[in-house]
Amino acid sequence: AQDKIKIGVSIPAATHGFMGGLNWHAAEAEKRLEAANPNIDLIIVTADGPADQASDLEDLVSVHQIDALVVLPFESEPLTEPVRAVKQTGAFITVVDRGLTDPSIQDVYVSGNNTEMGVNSAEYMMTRLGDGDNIVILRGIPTVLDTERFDAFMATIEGSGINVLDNKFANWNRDDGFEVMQDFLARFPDIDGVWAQDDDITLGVVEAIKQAGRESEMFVVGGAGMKEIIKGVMDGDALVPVDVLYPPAQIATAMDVTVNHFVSNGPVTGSYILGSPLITKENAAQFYFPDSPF
Amino acid sequence: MSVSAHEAAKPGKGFRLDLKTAGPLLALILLVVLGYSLNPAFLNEGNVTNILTRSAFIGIIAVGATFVITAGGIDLSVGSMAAFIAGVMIIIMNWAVGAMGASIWTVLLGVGCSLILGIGAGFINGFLTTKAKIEAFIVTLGTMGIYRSLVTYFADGGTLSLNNGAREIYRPVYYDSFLRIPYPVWVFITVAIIGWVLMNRTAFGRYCMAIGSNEQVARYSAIKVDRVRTATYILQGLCVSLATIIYVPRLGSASSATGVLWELEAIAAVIIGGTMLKGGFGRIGGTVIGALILTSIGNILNLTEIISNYLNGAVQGVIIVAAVYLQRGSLSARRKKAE
Amino acid sequence: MSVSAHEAAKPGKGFRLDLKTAGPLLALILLVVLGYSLNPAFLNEGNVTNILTRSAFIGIIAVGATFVITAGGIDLSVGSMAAFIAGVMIIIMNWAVGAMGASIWTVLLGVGCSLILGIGAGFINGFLTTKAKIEAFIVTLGTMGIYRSLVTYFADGGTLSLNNGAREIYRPVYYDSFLRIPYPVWVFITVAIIGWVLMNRTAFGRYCMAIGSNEQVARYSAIKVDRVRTATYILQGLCVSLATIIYVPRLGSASSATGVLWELEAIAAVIIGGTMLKGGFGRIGGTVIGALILTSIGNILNLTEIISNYLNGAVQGVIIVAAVYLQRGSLSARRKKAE
Amino acid sequence: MSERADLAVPPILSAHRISKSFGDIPVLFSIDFDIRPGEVHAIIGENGAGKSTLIKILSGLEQPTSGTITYQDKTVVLPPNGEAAALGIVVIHQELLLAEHLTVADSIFLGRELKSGFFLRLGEMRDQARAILDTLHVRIDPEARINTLSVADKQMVEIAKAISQDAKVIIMDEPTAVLSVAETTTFFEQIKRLTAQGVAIVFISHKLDEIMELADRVTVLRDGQLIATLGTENLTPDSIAQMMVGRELSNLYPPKHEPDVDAEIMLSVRDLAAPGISGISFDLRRGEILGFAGLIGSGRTAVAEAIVGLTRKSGGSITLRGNAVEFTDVSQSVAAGLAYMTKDRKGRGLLLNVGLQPNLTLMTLRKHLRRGFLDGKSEEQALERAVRRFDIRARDPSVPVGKLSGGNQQKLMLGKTMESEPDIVIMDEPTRGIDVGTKQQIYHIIAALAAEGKAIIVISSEMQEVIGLSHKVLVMRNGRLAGQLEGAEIVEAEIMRYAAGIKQGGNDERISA
Ligand SMILES: Nc1ncnc2c1ncn2[C@@H]1O[C@H](COP(=O)(O)OP(=O)(O)OP(=O)(O)O)[C@@H](O)[C@H]1O
Ligand SMILES: Nc1ncnc2c1ncn2[C@@H]1O[C@H](COP(=O)(O)OP(=O)(O)OP(=O)(O)O)[C@@H](O)[C@H]1O
Ligand SMILES: [Mg+2]
Ligand SMILES: [Mg+2]
Repeated sequence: AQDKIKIGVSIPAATHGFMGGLNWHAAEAEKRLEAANPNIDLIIVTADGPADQASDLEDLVSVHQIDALVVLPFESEPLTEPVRAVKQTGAFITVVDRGLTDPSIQDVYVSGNNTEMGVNSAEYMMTRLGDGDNIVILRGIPTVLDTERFDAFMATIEGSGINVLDNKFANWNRDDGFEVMQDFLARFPDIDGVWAQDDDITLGVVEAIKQAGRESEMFVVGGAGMKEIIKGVMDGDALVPVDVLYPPAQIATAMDVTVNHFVSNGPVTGSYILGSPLITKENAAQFYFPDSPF
Repeated sequence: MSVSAHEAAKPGKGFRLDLKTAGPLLALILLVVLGYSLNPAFLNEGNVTNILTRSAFIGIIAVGATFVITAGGIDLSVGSMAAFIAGVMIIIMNWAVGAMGASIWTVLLGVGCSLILGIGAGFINGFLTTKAKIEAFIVTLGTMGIYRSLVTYFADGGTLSLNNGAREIYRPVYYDSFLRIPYPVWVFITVAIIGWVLMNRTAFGRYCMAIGSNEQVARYSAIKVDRVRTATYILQGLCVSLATIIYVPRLGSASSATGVLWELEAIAAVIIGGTMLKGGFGRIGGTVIGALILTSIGNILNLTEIISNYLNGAVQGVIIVAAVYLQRGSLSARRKKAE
Repeated sequence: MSVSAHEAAKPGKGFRLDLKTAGPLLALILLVVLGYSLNPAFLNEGNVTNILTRSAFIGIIAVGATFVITAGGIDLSVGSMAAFIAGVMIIIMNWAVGAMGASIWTVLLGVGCSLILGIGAGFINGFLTTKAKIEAFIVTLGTMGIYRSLVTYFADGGTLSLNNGAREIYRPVYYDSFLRIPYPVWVFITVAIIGWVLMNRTAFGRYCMAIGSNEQVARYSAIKVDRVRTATYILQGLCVSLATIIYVPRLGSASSATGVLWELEAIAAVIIGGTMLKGGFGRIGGTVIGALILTSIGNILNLTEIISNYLNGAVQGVIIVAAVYLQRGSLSARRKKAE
Repeated sequence: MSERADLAVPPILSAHRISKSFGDIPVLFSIDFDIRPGEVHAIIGENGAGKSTLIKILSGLEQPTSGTITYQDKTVVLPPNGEAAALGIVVIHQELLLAEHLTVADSIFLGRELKSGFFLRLGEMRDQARAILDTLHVRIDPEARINTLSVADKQMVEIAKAISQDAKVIIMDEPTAVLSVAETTTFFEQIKRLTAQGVAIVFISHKLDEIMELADRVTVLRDGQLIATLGTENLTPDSIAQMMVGRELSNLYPPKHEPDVDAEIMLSVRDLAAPGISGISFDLRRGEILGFAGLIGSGRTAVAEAIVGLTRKSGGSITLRGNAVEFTDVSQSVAAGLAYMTKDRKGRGLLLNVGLQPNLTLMTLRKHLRRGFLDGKSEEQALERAVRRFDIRARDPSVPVGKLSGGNQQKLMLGKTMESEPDIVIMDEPTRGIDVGTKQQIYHIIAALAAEGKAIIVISSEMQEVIGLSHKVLVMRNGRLAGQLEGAEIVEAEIMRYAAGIKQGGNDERISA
């Protein structure tokens, strides 16, 4: 076992839908890659917060003596130094999704793009709505990536005349999405669109709208690419006509690339931006993974 | 010596006791006034129904928690227990649909399993606390982690979703009403009434208070302390199960995010309602009001824009502390006047 | 009449007490054996150092919590208090760097502010509990929400990061060692020793136990109950502040995710260590071991791949319950034998 | 008492026209009281007369509603919360006031720890504690935790705490209520040593012989009124009792009706062994009152607790009316008609924070169920009955039991035990802290119960009580039966001999020293 190449994978724990999907893809990729490459050992560790993740990185180095690290940082800034410390042991570093403050640490960057996600969502809104139309926004948990999405969205609709009635946190959680939307519906008689930013929230929002019987008044734009939502988009659901991809499978891409660094001859560096394309009825089929839990 | 020196009961005594229960009510009323003044939509029938329905979850669980806390225990596992029960219910119902198609029996099977799981989970907590003599805090911290993990594991990190056919049949349990009051609220009302009767009109309630107030005295008074204590945890499990039964038809899913922090909310509802964390003293009525207060705070924050979103938690904290201060304060002021 | 029929002090008394402190230690030793058997790297110097350094945060906070709990209180706000103090420290240090450049003084200013904030936050908790007579659970639930919100607000929903210049100066506080033992571990050792002395060798410790055991007795013994109780919260605040001072150089940032659930871990460490949640009886030594146990569990889970990541929480829960059962169990077995 | 304090000495502490009300309920009416250095001044009165309230006022724990207090020739407002101890006024509380988790030494020095700088001088406190306990002839480990001590030992710790302080006035509220003769004797030696040093002692007791032995003056309270303050030389126990109760008290103990020799054996214990006791065998017949005597810690309580299933017995057998029984829970023994009344009313007997009614019916709630629900009316009736039968006096019946006078708490506990209508009752210190008048009533109740055909065990440290009530007396020593006395043998000297180990003998057991 000593001569195996060890690759540490450090990701946040599966506390909500998107991270759950990410965890699933990581576990699937581990199985697949370890089966295909007997000399590779992937070690997945999950963290409940930035400090916890920093501890995980220490353990990967001190206990497992990893040769490479795939990391999806909980937060960019606090994890920059701990990842740098791993780098200093000579490990190959692949950063996923949330970039470090010092990009020179990473050998490879695989990313969704929070800003693009906000922009694409806003641009779709602008195709459907115009001056004087009202929307409400349900945000995630107050963290960096939520703020990035939100700021990009707001910057994009700036000047379009679309009126943002209010935004509230729904914690990337169906129940909170349901309750916040109920309250928005009680509060605002005229809502034309909802940006729910995340598919878990979207599911709660949809139930609240159905409960109020106001399906025909508005539409909802979510995000991530949950299979139920994509199925709906494929089937032409009017209430949730599109989705914006934020693929949990990006972790698998990152693991693939990192393993490639060890098994292929060619150099592996640079950035792999997966982007956040708009999923519509037309292209939905290519994003549909019925076996994924997400 | 035959004359007994009894004097007449103090006047105003009953009144004072009433005030003690009235404390949380007062806080709730002030909150309602605040809500209405911030946004008159607060008192729309729809919004009021929403608040009531939402408080049903926490409220039902908190009724159970009132017994546990009154008997001197604590249960931190309720939130993850709810997630776990919801998850298993969904798995079983989905399996049943696969095996024999969706019907009312599928739902009844799910409900039955939920009740068994709730009672079982409560029993485990009770058993570990009373027989293995491990502190309730540790036991339920442990089971909290275990249930949360299990549901994550069953859901493969994702979400367990109820089969659509079963969902259609089950859906009305959450969304439909009787006499314009949604079913969850009926369940809440029923649980609260039964809880109140249990606490105040049966030997069991009296035993809970006795055990929470002095376990030794209870033991010397021929009370089966371990059995009563275990029963409080089972009751808690049953309440969690009931809450889950009305929760699942709402979104038809369960995940690792289901029921997070419900334990804290439930305990907070209990204590806002005037029950003492140290045990010995339980108020079901107060608990119900406590649950309404907590839900209303969240609702009010969603109905107004004047507060930065980031500060929601702070406002919540301030209101909770203020609400409790208010009832204690108004109380001691009255008491002083009475003396 | 001069003969008194008292029996001699029961033999084995002192021994039994020793065992009581030995309980958590036994659990820790078993955990170490488990860790080593899963992966011999567990006992590498580097890994041991990591565990010790990590337990410093929770350990230092838990030492403070031991006093609060011993005196019959509870503090749920420590985690968000840590996040808040870290946030404000960073803001102030960044401002200081802007105003007068990065120097050792910047860091000292931050440290000073941290201490003041910790003491102040502790005082607020203490004041609200003792003077406003609001239950500690509610007060600290409230301040928990408030601090967490404030740090989110200050960070505008993102992360507050320490200026790089200041960070370079401050960094060694976490990363450097003295006699091969990292500074945070030294701080932890110092806090633990001071805590132990305070608890066992000063009147203050006695007062905490007396208050937690029977407030009226304490009052009738001319102990200033409110003052002592407030002091325990201040001590807790101070401990949080110390933990924050060694935390900030680790990641150089603070956000709404900082210190989440530390309160639960701290209380768990205290109770695993043998202190009673109801108060009256505190063991600093046990608390230190409790913190080490908790940190080791997390580390052990990273040592092996045999358990699905989804089940981490379950394994954690099982180990905590088992560890506590073990110490209680081994204890009562011995006791039986002694009789 | 040989030397009487000099009456010419001015009082060190005096109260003038003290009145006290709790809420609108008056408890004391214009009381005058004083105490001189070197004097023992006894306060006597029925339960609830206001004795404890008066001494709380004298020690600053309560403030008077009106009236003044003069201490060392100055009119003072005594500081609250036991801070008066620093001024030299120390109290031994009627209700044991000790923190259960502290050690004996910690408790003795609580609030006035010996320190050098910040640090406690633990060794010194321990040694001093041991020395004080030694002067009281009690062997309690200074490092033992309070919750491991028996009630009597706790009382001795309270006493040790009080006499170890550099006090000018020591106020003792029923310090001997749970002590047996031996402890009382050594305790009185200490009181005499203290008075010789000029310490003023205020002494409350319901044991009139103690008053006669110890006191220089006696103040009598009745229903919160001052009846008289008299020198002891002018008094007899009978006259004191008469002043207290307001009527003539004759024959404290009812006549004994020996049970038939062939009366049914209700309870039979053979070779019982449990923590702290072994080799206990005895029979209890229908209509019999069996006394258990012995020194503190001799194991009488342990026997009772093992019989009713509060502690696991490790050997022996218990037979109830011919049926072997094995109780693991009090509910089982209560259901079988066997009830035990604890001597620890505060820690094990009563819920102090609730009212009379829930306490009274706690053990027998099943009797008050109607269709499964509690029947408040039936509970009220039970309370009314118990109040009448045991003369429980609560000026405010809704007051938490913890605020009742000590004696009335005891009566309530008696009522609670009898609520279960047991065939066999074990009463542990049944008249602890009860005034003579009520004591007489209770003795008559016990005798009447026996005459009715109940079987009764009385565990008591009050020798006279055991002698006056019992048909048969078992004396315990070191966890074993030391001797058995019947009929005319039941005299104080004989009991003492067994209890102290001077004379030995048991049923079939020989005591190994
Ligand atoms: N804090 C209080 N609140 C209300 N009533 C009280 C309080 N303390 C005492 N009482 C009442 O005052 C009366 C006198 O009580 P006190 O304890 O002084 O009696 P006592 O003479 O010491 O009786 P005993 O011999 O039984 O100890 C009782 O009726 C008691 O219920
Ligand atoms: N060796 C022991 N181990 C454990 N518990 C004990 C032991 N000895 C006594 N006890 C418990 O201590 C308490 C005091 O009991 P004990 O029988 O020694 O007192 P007692 O003789 O009744 O004294 P008193 O004269 O005060 O009534 C009881 O609860 C008893 O069960
Ligand atoms: Mg692997
Ligand atoms: Mg009294």
